[in-house]
Amino acid sequence: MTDCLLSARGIAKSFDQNRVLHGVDFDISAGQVVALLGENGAGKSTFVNILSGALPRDGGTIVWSGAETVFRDTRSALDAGIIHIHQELSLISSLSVMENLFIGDYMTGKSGIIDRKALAAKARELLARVGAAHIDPRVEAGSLSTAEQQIVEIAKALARNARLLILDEPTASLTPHEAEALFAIVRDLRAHGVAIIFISHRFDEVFAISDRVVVLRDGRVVGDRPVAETTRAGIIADMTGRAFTFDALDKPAIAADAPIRLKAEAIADKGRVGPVSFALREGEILGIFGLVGAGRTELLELLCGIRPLAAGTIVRPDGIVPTNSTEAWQSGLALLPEGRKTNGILPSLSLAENVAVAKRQKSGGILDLGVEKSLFARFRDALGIVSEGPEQPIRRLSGGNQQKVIFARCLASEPEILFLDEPTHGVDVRTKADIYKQIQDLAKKGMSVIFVSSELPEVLALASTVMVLSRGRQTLLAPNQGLTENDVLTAAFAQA
Amino acid sequence: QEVALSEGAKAVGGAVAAQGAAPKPLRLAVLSFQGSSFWEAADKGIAAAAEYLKPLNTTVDYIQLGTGLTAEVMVAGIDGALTKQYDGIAAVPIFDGTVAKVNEVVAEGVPFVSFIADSAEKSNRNVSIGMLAYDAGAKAGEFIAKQTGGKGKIAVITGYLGAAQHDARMNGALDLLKKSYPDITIVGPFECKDDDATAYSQATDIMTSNPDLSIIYVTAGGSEAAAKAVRDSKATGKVGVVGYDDLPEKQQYKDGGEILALIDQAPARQAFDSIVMLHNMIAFGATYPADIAVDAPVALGKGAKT
Amino acid sequence: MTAANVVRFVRTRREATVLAMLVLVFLGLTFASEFFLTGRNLSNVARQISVVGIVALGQALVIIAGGIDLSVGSVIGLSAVTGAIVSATTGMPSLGIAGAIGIGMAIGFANGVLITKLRINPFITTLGTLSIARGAALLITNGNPQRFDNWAAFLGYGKIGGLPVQFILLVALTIIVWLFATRTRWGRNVYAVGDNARAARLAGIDVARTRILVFTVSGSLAGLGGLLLGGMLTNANPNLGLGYELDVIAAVILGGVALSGGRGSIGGVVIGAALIGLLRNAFVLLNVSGYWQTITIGLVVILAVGADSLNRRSEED
Amino acid sequence: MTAANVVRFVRTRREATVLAMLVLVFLGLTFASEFFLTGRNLSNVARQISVVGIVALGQALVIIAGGIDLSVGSVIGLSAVTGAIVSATTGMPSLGIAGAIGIGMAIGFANGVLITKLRINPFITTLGTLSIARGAALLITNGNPQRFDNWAAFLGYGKIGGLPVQFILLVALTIIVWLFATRTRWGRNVYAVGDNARAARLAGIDVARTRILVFTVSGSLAGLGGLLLGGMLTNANPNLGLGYELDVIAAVILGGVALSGGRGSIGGVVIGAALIGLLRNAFVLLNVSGYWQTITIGLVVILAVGADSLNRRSEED
Ligand SMILES: Nc1ncnc2c1ncn2[C@@H]1O[C@H](COP(=O)(O)OP(=O)(O)OP(=O)(O)O)[C@@H](O)[C@H]1O
Ligand SMILES: Nc1ncnc2c1ncn2[C@@H]1O[C@H](COP(=O)(O)OP(=O)(O)OP(=O)(O)O)[C@@H](O)[C@H]1O
Ligand SMILES: [Mg+2]
Ligand SMILES: [Mg+2]
Repeated sequence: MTDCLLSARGIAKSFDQNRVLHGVDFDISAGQVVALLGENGAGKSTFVNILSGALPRDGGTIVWSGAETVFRDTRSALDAGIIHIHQELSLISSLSVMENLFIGDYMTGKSGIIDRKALAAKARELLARVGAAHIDPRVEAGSLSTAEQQIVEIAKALARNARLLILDEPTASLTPHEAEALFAIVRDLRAHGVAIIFISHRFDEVFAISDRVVVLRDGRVVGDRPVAETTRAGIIADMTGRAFTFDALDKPAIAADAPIRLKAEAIADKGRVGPVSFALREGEILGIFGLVGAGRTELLELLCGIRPLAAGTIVRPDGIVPTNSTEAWQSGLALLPEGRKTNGILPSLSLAENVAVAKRQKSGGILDLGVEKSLFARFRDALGIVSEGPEQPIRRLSGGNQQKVIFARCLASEPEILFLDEPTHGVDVRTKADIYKQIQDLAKKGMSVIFVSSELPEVLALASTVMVLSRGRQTLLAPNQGLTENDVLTAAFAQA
Repeated sequence: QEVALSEGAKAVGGAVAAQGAAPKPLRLAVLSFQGSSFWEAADKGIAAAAEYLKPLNTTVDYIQLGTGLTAEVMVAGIDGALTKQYDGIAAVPIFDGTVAKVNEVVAEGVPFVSFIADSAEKSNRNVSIGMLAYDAGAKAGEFIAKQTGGKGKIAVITGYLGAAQHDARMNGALDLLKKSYPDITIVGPFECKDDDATAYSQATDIMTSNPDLSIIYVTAGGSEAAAKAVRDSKATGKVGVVGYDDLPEKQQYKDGGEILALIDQAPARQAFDSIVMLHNMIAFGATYPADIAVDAPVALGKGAKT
Repeated sequence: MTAANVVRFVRTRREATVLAMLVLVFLGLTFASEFFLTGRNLSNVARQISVVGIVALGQALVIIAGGIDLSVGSVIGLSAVTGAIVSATTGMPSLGIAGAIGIGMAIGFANGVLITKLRINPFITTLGTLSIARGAALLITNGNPQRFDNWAAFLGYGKIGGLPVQFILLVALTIIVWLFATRTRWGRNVYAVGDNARAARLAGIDVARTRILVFTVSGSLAGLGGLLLGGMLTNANPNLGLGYELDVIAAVILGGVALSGGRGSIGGVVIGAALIGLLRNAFVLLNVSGYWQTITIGLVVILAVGADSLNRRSEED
Repeated sequence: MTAANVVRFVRTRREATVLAMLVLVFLGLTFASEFFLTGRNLSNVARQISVVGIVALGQALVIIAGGIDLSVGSVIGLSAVTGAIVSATTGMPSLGIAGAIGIGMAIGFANGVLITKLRINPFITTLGTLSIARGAALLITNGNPQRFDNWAAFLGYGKIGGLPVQFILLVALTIIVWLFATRTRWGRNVYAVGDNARAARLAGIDVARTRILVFTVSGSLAGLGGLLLGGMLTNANPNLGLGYELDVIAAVILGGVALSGGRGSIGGVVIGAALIGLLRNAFVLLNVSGYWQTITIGLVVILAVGADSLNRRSEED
């Protein structure tokens, strides 16, 4: 390929003894969107990190614009026009939005002095281009919502005159609506000749915007085809190494006389969420849908006692209503929080620790570390956690595998009610299926589940009851029988 | 027959002469601190003693304890000296916390001489040479009373509150003034932690808030800084500084009239004498009084009333 | 500013609580001591806060960048004696100034290199250089103070138009450092590095250089601080600046800089230094007993930062 | 252990580099001084490292939990005088022991409460209590050292079977704290809290209580340290422990505890304390000049931590 913008050959990478990439070959031309797919831990993030100079490579060559190049650091890659939006958002929260947009040089030119007016004007222009004119460029980036931050990241790429844009799971925390806005920008960039590498676990998106699909498995390229020649099943087979069908999930009906585990009566916090009312029965799976920012996380926090209740009552059969997270776990609740990196993992602790930590709060005395290790082993097998062993610090795992460990933490405490906030965030298809299956099995055994998701198909596939929040108000609560995507979306956009 | 004092010995003001060469080789340990010109002066005395005794079959090892003046450091140093089986030890056991250790030394039959500053609580040391801090304070008090005619206002800047030596000097003066000169008003004490810059600021502020001040009494480090403050406030002749240790850096303020008097400890001479005494005690069984009070010579500045 | 604006300012800016406290102490002193509001005393106070203030400016940059510099106190001592010795031996006071600031700069640079290249934690690195610099100052002087009374010392004790030169330097440096921190590329990078070093690196910021820069600035300003203190006393004592690091860090944190990095304003730092200086002045003017001075300083530090935290409790973890 | 295992250990455990250094210094001293390897000297060294070691155990927990406790030095002083005064006035040495440890515990608890409830940064809180505790120690004694020579003081200077009681306490406490840190729920929670407080809270850990606990332990152990130091000297001086916080923190970091929290081993801390103690002993045995002592300590601290960092450079940010 002579018209290649970037051509990588034989890229290899190991972390200590762990070989993560085994000679990856990859090409991309200007104006092309290439989807990079693979299971959790396949090496997608590692590979693109090497392309953008964020990680050094152990072997292989990269030809950029016709010349062999080594990007020693992100700076040189950025200067060449390679913009990488990382899997974990990377805005500097204490700097203003406009400073983030032009981070590093702040349009200072030679003088080195920042012209704040000019900076703000240019920032407004960029934000308008990505359809986010409502964001004030002078506010701190940390005060923006996740979705807004994601948009600022995209605007940042525009500011740099990207030639190659790498998007590592950009839609994982976006609702379909917001994702669509993002795709519009991506298409526009493609039309302007920008090459785009797109990593996602959502097939619809892949088919919607990419030209080519490259599949990684265990650090090797196992498929590289134009999107027209691929099928969903084919990609999944490439990714997992076997044919794989996504079983339709049967949703067990909840008996009307099943005991009530938790009842919320017009609960609300200080102004952002509520009133919300529902009753959760044994074995019920309540799926909560809503746009990002609808207040779903807050609702879970209210229910778990992490956020003070301003109005309404929560009733549980044993009468225990937790007022903090410790009491919540002790009283049989388990929470998988949103934001794996900031709220979920204990980064330098071992996998076994990360699993055992919550269960431990119920016990005391001298711990048996052997038991904790075998606890981890059990979930490693059940959830297919790819790791070097129970002693490995969790920060060394790929994002999806980290998510599985946190899921294991919840299950290990054997909760009565399981609260899951975006449980499949950044999780590959097979694992998703594993997690769905686990949830269903547990529900059949009588566990009740409340989960928040921004993926509508997921909500409809898994929930026995669906709740929709719109701007903190409950706009739908119905059994998941005959509900259509349209019904749910209508409720989500309702101006309650 | 006494061995004549060497030039070096005379230079540090040494007064005790050796009674001859030791019949068998002797090893003496000296423990002292570092970190200021005061200790530097003591070092000179130790070096002079080492040089003087070398031909007399006595080796003097100087164990430097560094800049952290604490009881634990001194105790650890003495422990080290015991471990190394010296025949005698001379040290500056300034803190009460050293008493038990010094008693242990003596109980083991190792002669112990203290110089410059002994602990306030008396230990069983064989000889203590030094100026009694409390008495020196009283002497300073007398001098202050004389300068002010027994009335007026004086301020006190001390080194570390809780440091025995500093407190003793402070109280020696204050007790006397309070008892015998009720017309004298006392301001402070202020703690400067031996920091010149702090002493300077405190002296400045004291003069600001006490226009009728006549003396600043500095019990430890910082007397030259206080003198500089007097000079900078153009209060020379009106406010005088009384402090300790006649060190070279203070000369200009003695000449300038800001420093009225410095009570000197002659650290070099004390160090020298104590080591030679130790030599005489061990080699020849010489005996000395348990307490040898070194007279505290007062070095007067130009502005002092005589 | 309307009243609402004032309330908003107090609630959102960390330095506001300390500013309020400063005003309170100021007013309190005005009533409590007739000598407080005299030109002479105010000029003294201005001088007394200058060195801590100047050194705190550099420390603030270091802390904003996510580090800490414990070596500043020792650098003050080493720079003072170096300045004195260099000007005495060469007979050129200007070289003395260069020497004092230069040695501070060198130590700051060394701190930065050790921290970024050898990846040693800033706390431990500067704890190490704290020891080394103090030892070196004592070693080259043998513990003896060095006479320092040429024109270079004028910076320390001189006055221009009634204002201490030290204070004029503090004001000028505050403006310069403030401009640097808010209006220059390097300055903004300091915040970025302190807030999220990884993200800063991924955004193409040279994290190592930024860190080396702030440590070098901190060392240089500590060097200047040593020069000023030595000059003020016309006598450079190797023990100068002993324990200053804690005062300086307290001033920085009182001024609203977050120890976790990424946040803080330069103006606040000077307010913090001023509060500490004013308290020290108050102790002498009001003849507060020595023991209570120590206790009061501790209480004020906790109170000021505590009041600020309570004020904005909703935030974070 | 095979050679490969040894290499692996050295490469993965932070404390290994310092242990290697300790062994080197030990061997070096054995050759350099005939007096080093005598029972008497080793017993002295054992005693000299005990107080720093014991206080460092508590400090290690605090730092692992993501905090820092600067007040320990002052707590040593306050506890020592409290112990002495209480046993003197009540005539009951056992009450003196309780008083010394109790006051340390109380200050530690106060630190914890201020930090968690008022959300004041640990650095600034304990900087405040550092001042307050020292002031209080001076105030209650009026600056005077207190005689302390009843049987309670035996803990400080006594020996059992040739071993200093202090050292026996150090060993016992090390084992207890190690068990606590590795084998109990609260101990493991300390690591989790220091690693990621938000995640720990969401996982059901009572973060505030965990933090209060570690500060209370640190205060109590500093209280015990004061008792031992006062007992050893049979004299409790209100200035005891001045500046110990830096030695203690250095020992903890030398021992491989990460200042950023979440990581570190208890055994390493004792190794760190032992290295510092051994160096001090070497200075006395080898007649090292006073100024070089200061420089050497600084160099060793940087070297030990630096060698360790170089050893494992690949990791992080
Ligand atoms: N810093 C690191 N240190 C050690 N191992 C690492 C590190 N980063 C990634 N790995 C390992 O490399 C492998 C590939 O990780 P990578 O993040 O590239 O996966 P991914 O394909 O992006 O997965 P996901 O879809 O979950 O994001 C994983 O097994 C992971 O454990
Ligand atoms: N600490 C906060 N201060 C101010 N506004 C906040 C804060 N936390 C959340 N919000 C706002 O409250 C709303 C709901 O928050 P949140 O984003 O947690 O909802 P959500 O439905 O859980 O969405 P997501 O899918 O992002 O989790 C949003 O508008 C958000 O910007
Ligand atoms: Mg990834
Ligand atoms: Mg949410």
